[in-house]
Amino acid sequence: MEVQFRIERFNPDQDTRPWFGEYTLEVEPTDRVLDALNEIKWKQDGTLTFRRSCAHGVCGSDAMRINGRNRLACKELIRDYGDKITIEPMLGYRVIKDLVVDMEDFFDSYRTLQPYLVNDENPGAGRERLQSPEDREVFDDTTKCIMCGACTTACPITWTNKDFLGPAAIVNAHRFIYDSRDKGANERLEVLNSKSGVWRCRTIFNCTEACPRGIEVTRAIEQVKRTLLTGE
Amino acid sequence: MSSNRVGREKPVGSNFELYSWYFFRISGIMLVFLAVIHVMVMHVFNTAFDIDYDFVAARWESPFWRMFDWLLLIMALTHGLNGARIAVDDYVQSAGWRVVGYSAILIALLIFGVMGTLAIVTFEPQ
Amino acid sequence: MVSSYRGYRAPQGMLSWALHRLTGLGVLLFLFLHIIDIFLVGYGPELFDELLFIYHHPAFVVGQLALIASVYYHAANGIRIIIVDFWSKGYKYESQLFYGAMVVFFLFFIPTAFLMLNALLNEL
Amino acid sequence: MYHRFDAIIVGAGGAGLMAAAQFASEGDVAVVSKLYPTRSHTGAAQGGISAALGNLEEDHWIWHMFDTVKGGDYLVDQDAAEVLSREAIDAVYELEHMGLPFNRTPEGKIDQRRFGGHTRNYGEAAVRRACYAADRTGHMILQTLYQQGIKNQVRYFNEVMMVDLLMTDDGVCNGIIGLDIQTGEIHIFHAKAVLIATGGFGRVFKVTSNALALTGDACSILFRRGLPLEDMEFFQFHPTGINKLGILLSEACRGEGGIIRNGKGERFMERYAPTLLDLAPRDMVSRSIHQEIRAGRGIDGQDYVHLDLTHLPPEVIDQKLPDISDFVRTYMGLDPKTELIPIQATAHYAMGGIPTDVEGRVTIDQDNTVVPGLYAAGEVACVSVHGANRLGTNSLVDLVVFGRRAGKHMLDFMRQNEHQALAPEPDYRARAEIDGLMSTDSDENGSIIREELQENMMNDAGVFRTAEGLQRLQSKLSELRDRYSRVGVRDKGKTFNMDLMETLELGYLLDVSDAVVAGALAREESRGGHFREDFPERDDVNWLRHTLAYKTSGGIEMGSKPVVITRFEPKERTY
Repeated sequence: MEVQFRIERFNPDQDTRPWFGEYTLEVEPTDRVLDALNEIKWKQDGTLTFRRSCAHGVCGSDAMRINGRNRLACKELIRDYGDKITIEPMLGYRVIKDLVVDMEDFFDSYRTLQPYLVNDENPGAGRERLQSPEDREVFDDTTKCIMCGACTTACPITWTNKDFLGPAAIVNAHRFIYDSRDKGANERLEVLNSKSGVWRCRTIFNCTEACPRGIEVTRAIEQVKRTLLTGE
Repeated sequence: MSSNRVGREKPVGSNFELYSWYFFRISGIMLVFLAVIHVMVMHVFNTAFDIDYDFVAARWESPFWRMFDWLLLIMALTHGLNGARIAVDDYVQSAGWRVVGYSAILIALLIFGVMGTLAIVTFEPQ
Repeated sequence: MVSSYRGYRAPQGMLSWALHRLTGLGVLLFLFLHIIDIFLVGYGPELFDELLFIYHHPAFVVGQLALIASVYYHAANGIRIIIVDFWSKGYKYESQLFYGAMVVFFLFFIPTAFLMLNALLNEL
Repeated sequence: MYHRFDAIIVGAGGAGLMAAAQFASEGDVAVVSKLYPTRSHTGAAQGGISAALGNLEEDHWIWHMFDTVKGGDYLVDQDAAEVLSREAIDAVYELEHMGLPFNRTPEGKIDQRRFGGHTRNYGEAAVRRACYAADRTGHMILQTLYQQGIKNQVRYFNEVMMVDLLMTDDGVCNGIIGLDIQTGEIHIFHAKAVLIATGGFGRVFKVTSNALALTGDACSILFRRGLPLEDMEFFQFHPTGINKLGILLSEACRGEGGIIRNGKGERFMERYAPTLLDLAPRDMVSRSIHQEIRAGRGIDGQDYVHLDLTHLPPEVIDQKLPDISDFVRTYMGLDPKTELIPIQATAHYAMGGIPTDVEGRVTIDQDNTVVPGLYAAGEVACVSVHGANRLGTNSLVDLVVFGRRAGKHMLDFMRQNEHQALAPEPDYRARAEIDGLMSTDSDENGSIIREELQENMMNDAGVFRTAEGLQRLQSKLSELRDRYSRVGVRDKGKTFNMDLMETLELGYLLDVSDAVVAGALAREESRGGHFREDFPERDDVNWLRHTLAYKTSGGIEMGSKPVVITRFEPKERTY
């Protein structure tokens, strides 16, 4: 099928403002949007720039706005979009070039919340810390995060409020707060209780809608709020 | 390219945002009753054309309605201005303009709170 | 900032939030006006009744309708948010709750609008 | 820009980050990655990481070692396999202590499941040895190790691509040259020790489970500097890739009970591996699939077969294979609970690579002479623990075990040695290469060369190989190389020049392909992942040895190196 692509272009070396490039392409309906981007880059315009790596939705490189919503280009099939597709970079972060945005702030927020197991007790060599399957299940959903940035850059609060840590950072804090082996919950909760923490969330659900891994992001944030409120 | 930052400066927390959030919900639930009853009384059981000075005077004969209206006033004002405060946080990024925004909200709270309270408390039918 | 909102094709949750914020700020502005007029009650019936013509103007009746719609929407959607906040399974039904809130909104708003417009027509 | 560190780790996948974790707060270490660390391909590993913990049934590291040796068709260096299977146990516990969220048994221990080629008591029956976290074990390993790096305040250089290796005239490694993709700037990294952990090169093939970034960069760079590549002819084709796309459906599908069926609906593995059936090693299953297809028993006579999960309890699919189900739904529009999944063998893993000893030190000849200061670990390295064919889950074991050993050894090395002076203008080669590509203008399109390369490699250096096909491939490769010399980069900008990056990568792919084909042509036998139709038998008399390929001005020269045999004498390999 023939598909028209409108892709937002911006090269800081020569452009003062972003513009839209138009490309027409013959594709299979079952092709991924990423396949089309590659085809345009390889056959039509070598300067088109985007991030990509694993091409099947586990590395998180190619999050972008496809027809106005944050998606991974490698997880979207063209048949679900029809013959006109608009592709733009994620919102809220500086565009480095074309569809590539600066992720430093994103990872910065992530690092603020101690995204690692805090537990200095030595369980002894040659054995594991025990954890029941039920305790393991509690934080299973948030271990799926691949840090693509789709949730954080879908959130209307992060677009305008640069203090907000954003959904992805909270998801990764959640993954440790509810891990029965972790002992750093209080410190993380203290940060999450601050002005840039969970209380900025207005339960808009854009993050959940955008998550390519199907993580119930809003649920995780709400759970943290309830924990802060009840101390449980 | 390179990053050796270990995250942002950690914001120091107080429970202010928590209380604010909680108050938002509590006042919200109260307002659902207060405001909806108010609207019903003014616009469903009566109409805008029934309302005049005498109507207000008759209603404020009863201490219950005075209390009711005062509670509505305070809840609506604090709930609304808290919302405005959050809007300032969300849309005003420069520290200076934020102070301006917060100040405007505080002043509005004072002025309108005092005006409304005075009106309700000191009213004496003529 | 504004372009951000144009650039994202709003899902239902984002629309409901944007409306919530707009109606909230709208009601707050009206509240200021309302406090001023009620304050003037203290200055006696002449001034107050004279001012009331504003409220009786047909355009303002329609304006009040918008105000009431805002109050109802803000209340119904606010309850939905509170349910999602406090009920641990609420997130699953976020979208159903929104439709529920809209049903409640119309259940209240339609009779209110009917009565108000009826009163206006009787008065004209 | 000039940077000086005690140690540089190139590549931020499992091996690189595990090595970085060994430094903890000691030493000045930087991790250079051409992606963000969390994008590394370790994250795509699904099924599990094997270690003889014996949490569910009796198991011993020596059984694991035996399976590894036999799975590798006896080309495995047995000293390395012993290290692998012994240290796997500690490494898994260490990962758990770091916070890795393994699935758990009812008693709270790490849960384990069956995986291809892993058996009890030297081949009696399948054993539960693979520790796992749903079907995202690799993702959890990558996240956990990246998190440790944050905890230890490791310095990350993200989106910096290694373009050259620095060595003194005396053959001591003293740094690398990196290209900052975001700015186009050249960076000189001066270090006492360098670890290469850049992963595989599956992108030389058309249908692959490998990420677009896996282009064999470091293999090629070392190869160009005269260092050898070992056993490059051994490339693993994984039997269950999604048809046409090559996206991997983990062996865990079969570990949980999935069955492969041909066009007649037969469970054809009964004929090829009567004991282990669908859980036979990957090379055998892939070859069996191809044999079925050649015999006209593909689905509707076409070149694919079916993976059948429909008989599994739905909750197993939901809880233990959630991501795989998601892939099948997303890319095929099928429900794995009720429908059969079209699969095809997909290029998956390079057994060969940069030769190293068990400490991760890069070696250059049959006597295992080491290059001081240069280390390699992970898929890019060839220790060799995988021999001619890697067992499922052993890639993750390899990463953590040898990443850890390399890290520890580097820490010692760095304490005992000083920085070696850099040559003046150490970046001249890299600058010359990049300037050359940037200043060329021609109609030659690199991406078309790459497509032809991948297509030809798939056809003639894939599951089945012949002398005729490989010779044809060699002349094709020299034609492509000739065309590559005329390729110009179309994007002339400095900022995030992805076109330059892909063109450099194409050069690396060509080098790596040369080495694969030279090895495949030289090795006149069939063993593990390397199958020569003109030499269909294993030949232990002539070929129980590793190949070493050297790039010289006159073409590729082949050398060899003996296989280390300690406990298990080579035997016929049946399952």
